[in-house]
Amino acid sequence: MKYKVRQADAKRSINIEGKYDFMEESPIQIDKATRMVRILETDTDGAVKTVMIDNRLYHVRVRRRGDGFPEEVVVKGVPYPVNIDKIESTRYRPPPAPKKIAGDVVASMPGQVIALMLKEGDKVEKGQSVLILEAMKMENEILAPKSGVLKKVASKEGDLVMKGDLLFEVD
Amino acid sequence: MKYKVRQADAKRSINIEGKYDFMEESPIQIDKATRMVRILETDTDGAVKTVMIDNRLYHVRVRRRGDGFPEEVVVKGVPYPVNIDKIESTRYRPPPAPKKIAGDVVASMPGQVIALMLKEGDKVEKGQSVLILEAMKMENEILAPKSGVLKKVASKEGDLVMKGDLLFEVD
Amino acid sequence: MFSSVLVANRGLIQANCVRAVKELGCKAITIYAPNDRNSAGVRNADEAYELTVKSSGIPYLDIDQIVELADRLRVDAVHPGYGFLAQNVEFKRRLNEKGILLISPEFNAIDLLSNKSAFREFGRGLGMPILPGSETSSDVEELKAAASDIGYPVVMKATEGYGGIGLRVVERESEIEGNYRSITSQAERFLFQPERVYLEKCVKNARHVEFPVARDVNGNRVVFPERECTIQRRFQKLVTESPCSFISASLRNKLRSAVEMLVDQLDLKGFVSVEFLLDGDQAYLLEVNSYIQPSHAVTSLLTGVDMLREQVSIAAGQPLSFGQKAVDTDKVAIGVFVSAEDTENNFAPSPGKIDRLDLPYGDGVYSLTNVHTHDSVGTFYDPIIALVMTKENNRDKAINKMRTALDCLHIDGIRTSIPLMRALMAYPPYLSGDYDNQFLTTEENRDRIFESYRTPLDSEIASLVAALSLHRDSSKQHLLEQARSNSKSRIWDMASDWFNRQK
Amino acid sequence: MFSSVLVANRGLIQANCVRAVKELGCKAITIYAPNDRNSAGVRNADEAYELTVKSSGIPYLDIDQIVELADRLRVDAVHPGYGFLAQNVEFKRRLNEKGILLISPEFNAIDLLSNKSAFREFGRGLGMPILPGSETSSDVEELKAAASDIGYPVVMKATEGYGGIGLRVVERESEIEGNYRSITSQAERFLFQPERVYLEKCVKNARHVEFPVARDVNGNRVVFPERECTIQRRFQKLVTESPCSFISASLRNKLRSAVEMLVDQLDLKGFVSVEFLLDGDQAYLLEVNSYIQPSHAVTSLLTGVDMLREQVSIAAGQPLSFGQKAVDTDKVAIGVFVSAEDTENNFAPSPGKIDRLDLPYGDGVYSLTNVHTHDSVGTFYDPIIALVMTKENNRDKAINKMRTALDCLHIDGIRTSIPLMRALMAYPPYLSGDYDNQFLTTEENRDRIFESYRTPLDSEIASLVAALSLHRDSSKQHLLEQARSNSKSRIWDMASDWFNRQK
Repeated sequence: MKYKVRQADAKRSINIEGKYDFMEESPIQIDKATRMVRILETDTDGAVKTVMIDNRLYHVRVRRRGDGFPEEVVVKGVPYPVNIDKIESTRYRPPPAPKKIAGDVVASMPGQVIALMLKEGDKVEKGQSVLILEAMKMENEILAPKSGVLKKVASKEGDLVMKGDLLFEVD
Repeated sequence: MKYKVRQADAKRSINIEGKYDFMEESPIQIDKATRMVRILETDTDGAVKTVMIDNRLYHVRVRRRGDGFPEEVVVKGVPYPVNIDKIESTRYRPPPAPKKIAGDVVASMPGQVIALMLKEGDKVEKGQSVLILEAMKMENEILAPKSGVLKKVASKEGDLVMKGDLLFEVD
Repeated sequence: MFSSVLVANRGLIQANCVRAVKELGCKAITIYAPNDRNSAGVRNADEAYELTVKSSGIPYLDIDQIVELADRLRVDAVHPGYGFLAQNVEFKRRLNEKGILLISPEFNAIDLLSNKSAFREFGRGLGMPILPGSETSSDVEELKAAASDIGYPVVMKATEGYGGIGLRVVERESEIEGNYRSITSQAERFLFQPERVYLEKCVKNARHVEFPVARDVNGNRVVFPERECTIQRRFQKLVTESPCSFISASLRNKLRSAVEMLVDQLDLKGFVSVEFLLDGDQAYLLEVNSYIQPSHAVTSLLTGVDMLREQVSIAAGQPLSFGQKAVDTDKVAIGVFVSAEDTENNFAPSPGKIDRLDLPYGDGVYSLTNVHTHDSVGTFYDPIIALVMTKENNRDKAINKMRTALDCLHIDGIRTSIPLMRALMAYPPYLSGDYDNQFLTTEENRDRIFESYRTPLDSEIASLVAALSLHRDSSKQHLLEQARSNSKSRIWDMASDWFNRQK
Repeated sequence: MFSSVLVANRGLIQANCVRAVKELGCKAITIYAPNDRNSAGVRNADEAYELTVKSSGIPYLDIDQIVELADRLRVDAVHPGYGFLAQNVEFKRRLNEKGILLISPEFNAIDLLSNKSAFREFGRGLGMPILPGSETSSDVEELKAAASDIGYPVVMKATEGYGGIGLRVVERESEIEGNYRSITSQAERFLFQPERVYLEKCVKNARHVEFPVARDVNGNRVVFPERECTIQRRFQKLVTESPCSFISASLRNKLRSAVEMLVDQLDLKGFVSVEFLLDGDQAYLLEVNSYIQPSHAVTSLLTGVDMLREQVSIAAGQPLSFGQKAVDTDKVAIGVFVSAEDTENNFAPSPGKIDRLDLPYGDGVYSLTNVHTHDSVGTFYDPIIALVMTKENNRDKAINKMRTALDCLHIDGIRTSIPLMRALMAYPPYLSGDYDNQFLTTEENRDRIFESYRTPLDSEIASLVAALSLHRDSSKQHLLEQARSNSKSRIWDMASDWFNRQK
C-alpha cells in the first residue's frame, strides 16, 4: 500500500507491503530510500510505540484525530504534525477526514465557564475573546474563529462543560 | 471474631465484628482500646493497603505466608513481623501453619548454582556453607540449617534453579 | 522549635514542606482532599487527615475546617505553602485566636502586602518607581476612564489576587466589563475580596526579576541572588534563572538597596520576595510576595540554603543560620517548570492519566515532582507537575545541561510543556538573551521555536511511523472483515490472537 | 572533542554516561540487551543498538559484537562505565586496532591495575604499606600453605576480579578448595583469567576510604576529597560519605601524598580512585580502580564537578577544567545505594515487578535511578537500583536529611534495602561513627538496627492490619460458602460485587 504523508518540511511517499507483524524485520520504501523496520511495541490503540528502524531504536508516540487517522507523531519528544492525504490500495479506503464546521466552537477540555464577554446577537471580530473557560486554576480565553454575529451561546456563567460540548456559534 | 497477634514487642488481642466493608468506618478493639478504622484500598490479594485509623491515613503492605496468613506488615516502610496464632470464631477455622521440614533446603530465589562446597555423604556443621547460588551478580552462600550428614545434593554446578526447588538435604 | 506543624497545602509544595518540617525534628501533619490521597506529601507526612469536601468550594481554602483541625490536633504552627491561604489575613487571624502561628510575616505586613493597590501607595511613599495605574475601584465606568488615562493595553488586577489569579490584559475599552465580571467571579472562588480591582499600565517586552529575602526576629537580613522569571504564560512563571544574566551590576546594586530598605521599613520577619518589572533599564516595583514561592527551589539549589527549613526555623524564633556571604555565588542555576498543558494548542490544560514518567537523570540534574506513573492529573488545581533544575559555572552551561535534562524527561499519556521547553533551551534568541515576557505568548513565536528544533531525519521517521500505524489499522480491518465473512472459527482465533498481541 | 561516543554498559551508569556525552555535544550511542530496551539510557541515547544474545554469556561482555558495532558506526571512543569490560585489557586492545579509544587510563597502566597481585608488588616497591598476603597461584595446596602463614581468616581474591566479583572470606582450611572452585567458575563468566587467585589477610573491623583522582594529558592532577565506603555487604558498598569524618587531618594528608605519588609514578591519565583499608590508624593500600566508580556521583554532588563529563573531556585530550581549589570543601555529602535485596533475609536477591516507585522529594535531596514504576528487576545483573544523596554543612545534618529522604522513598512490589538503610541512618552507633566493615554482615546487628527503629504505635497498627486482612479473607470465604450452598442468584451477585470492589 502506498501512503502520501504531508508534513511541514516535505511530502513523502511511503510504500508498505504485507501485514506487518511483530518481530519480523521488513523493508519500507520512503521516496527512493528503503528502510528496514521492525515493530517492537504498540500502544493499546494499535499505534506504533517502539520501533527499530535500520537497527536503531525509536520510542515514538502517535496521536490520532477523531476518526483514528494519525495527525501527529512525537519523535524524541518533539511533535511532528502529519497529514496522510492519499492512500493507494485496492483493499482499503479510509473514511474522509471530518469536515470542520467553521463558526462552531466546542470545549477542547473539561472546565467551568467563568465569564461571558459577549452575548447572543453581539457582533464579534475574528480572534476576539468570547468566553473564559477555567481549568487547572487557569483561565482559557475562547476566541471567535471568524468574524460575524454571535448566533448562539450554549452555556452560561458557572456552567461545567465537558470536552466536546458546544460553547458558542458564530455566523 | 477475636485474633491473637504475637509480635516482637507484645501480644495483642484484636476483636473485629462484621464483614468490614469499604467506605464505612467501624470500631476495632485492640486489647482495651477501641480504634475507628476505615479501609480505603486493598491489594489484589485483598490485603489492606490504605487504611484510615482514628482519622489518620496509613499506607501499609501486608506480606503473607504460603498459606495466605499475614506474616509481616510494613508500616511507614518499616517491616513488623506478625504471627496470628489463635482465632476465636464459630464460623471460620484457619488451616494449621505449614510445618517446616528441618534439613531440607530449597532455593529462596531463582539463580544458578555456581559452586558446591561439599558433596553427598560429607559431614556438615550447622551454619557451614554448602553451596553457592548466584543471582544479581551476587553469590549467596547457602548454609546448612543444622549439623549432620549431607544426605542429598539435588543440583550440580551450573544448574539453573527456580525459587522453591530443593537444593540439598541434611540428615 | 515547634513540636508539630500542619502543612496546609497540596502538590509540590506540600511534599517539600513535609520534608522540611520532618528534617527539623517536628511532627509533620498534613491535610488532603480525597483525590490527593496518594500524593507524595500525604504519604510522607507523620500524620495526614482527610478534608471533607463541601458541595462547592475548594477544600484547601476551607478556613473553618482547617482551623478546627489545627486546633483539635494542637499544632504549634501552620505552614501555608504558596497560593491558597498563604497570604490570607483572615486565616492568620483565626489561627491566632486559637494560639496557633501561621508561618508568614506579621499581621500588619501581610495586611499591606496582600493589598496590591495599597502597597503601590506605600512604595510610592518610599520614593520607589511604580507603574502608572489607578486606585482600587468597583465601578466599571471609573475603570474605563482610568484606562483611557493610562492608555491601552492595561493590566486589570484583583487588588487581593495572588499567584497569577485575577489578572487580565485588556487591549480595548469594550473588554473592560467582561474582564471585570470574570475577575470578580474568580475572586469569590479563590477567597479574595471581590469587586476590588485596579489597573496598571501593561508593559510588553519587559523582564521580570525578583529578590528573595530572609529576615529573622533580630532583624538580621540576607538578600539572595535575584531570580529572573521573564518567560511566562498567563502571568505564571515557566523558566527561572538565578542570578539574572542580563542586568548590569549597577542596576542590580540599585535594586538590592531598594529591597533592603523596603524589608527594613516594613520590619518583615520571615521569607519574602520583592518583584520588579524591567522596561529596558527602567525598573518598576511590582509587589512583595509574603510567602515562599515555587521558584524558591532554584535558589536553594544555587546557594545550598534549605530555604523551607530555614523559613520554619525563623518562624520558630531562631536566628538565621547563615550570613550574606554564604549566598553570594558565581554559579548560575536554572529551573524549568513543566506543566500539563498542550503547548501546541495555546497552553490548553491537558488533564489525564500518566502512563509513564521518567525523571531526567544524572549528575547535576535535580527534579521535583509530585506525580508518578499511573497518577491522574486533574483539572482542579495548578497544572505545574514538575520542576527540573540545573546548576553550572555559567548560564550557557546551565542551559546546555537543562537541554539534555529535558531530553531525558519523559511523561507519556498527557500533553505537557516539555517539547516547547526543550526547543526553547536550544532556540538562539533565548540563548542570546533576546527575549521578554511576551516570548511564549504568540503562536507564531512558539511555532518558530518548535520548528527550530525539528530535524529532517526525525520528520521522516514521523512520516514512516504515521503511515505504518495506519497500515496496521487497515490490515487489521481487512483481517477482521475476512473473519466476519467466514464461518470458520480458526480465523476468528487468528483475529483475537492478533488483537491480544497488540496489548 | 569526539563526534560520537559509544556507551557500552547498562543501568545507572549507562544513563548517566549518555547524559554526559550529550552535554558535551557528542552523539551518544549505546547498546542494550533486549530486556533492557525500555531503560532510561536506551531511551535517552541519540542512537541505541540491540545486542544479539548468545546462548551463553553476558551480552555486555561480548567483546566481538561490541567492537564490531563500534567499528561499523565509526565511533571515536567507547565509554565502558564500571564493571563489565571497564578494566579489560583485551577489549581496549581490540578497539585500539580499529582506531577507537577506550575511555580509561593507558595500556601499561590498566595492565598493571587490573592485576591486583602485580599491583601489590608495585605498591610495596614504592614503600607503601600492603596487607600481608600471597603471590598469585593456581595450586590449592600452595594456597592452603600460604593461608596458614598469613593466619585465618583470609580473603581469597581473583587476581583480575573487579567490582566485588571473585572475592571470598575464608575462615578455615577446609573452605579453601570449594572457594577456589567457585572463584574460577565465576571468573570464566565475568571474563577474567580463571585459576589466578591470591590471598590477603582479612582485617575485620576496618574502615574503607578511597581517593578519587583526575589527571589530564599534561599531568595536571586534582585529588578529590576522600570517600568513606565502610558500610558494605559482600564487598559491595552500600553507604558512601565524603569526606570521611573519622580520620585525622594528619592521616588524611599522609594518604593524599601517597595518592599523588602513586598516580604520578604510574603517569595515569583520566579518572581513577585509590583505595585504602584502615585498621585503626594503620592504613593499607588496597588497589586502584581505573574506571569511574558508582560512588562518583557523591563526589560530583559534593564538589559540583561533573566527573563523567570531565572524564570524557580529558580522554579527548582536553586539559582539566578546574583546579585543586575548586574541589576543596567544608561540606559533607552522603550517598545511600538502594538494592533489590531482602535485608531481613541475609540480603537475598529480590527480583520482581515494581508496583510503584516514588523518589524522595525536596530541596537538597538528589537521586539517581534507572528503574521506574512497572519495570521489572531481573536476576541477571547488579541489584543496585537507586542512589540517594544529600549534601549539608556537616555529617549530622547530611544524615538527618538522608533519614527523611529515605522516609520519602517508596518502592512497592519488591523487597529492597530501604528499611535497613532508613533504620541505619537513625542508629546511634552509626551516628557516632562506631562502625566498621562488618557492621551489616551479622544478622544480630541487623536485627538490633531494625529494632531500634520500630515504635509501639506502628507495631500496634501492624497487628491491627494483619488481623483485619485475615478477617477480610475469612469473611469473604464465609460469604462464598454461603453463596455456594444457596441457589439464589442474588447472593452470587453479592459475592461477585464483593470481589470486584476489592480490585
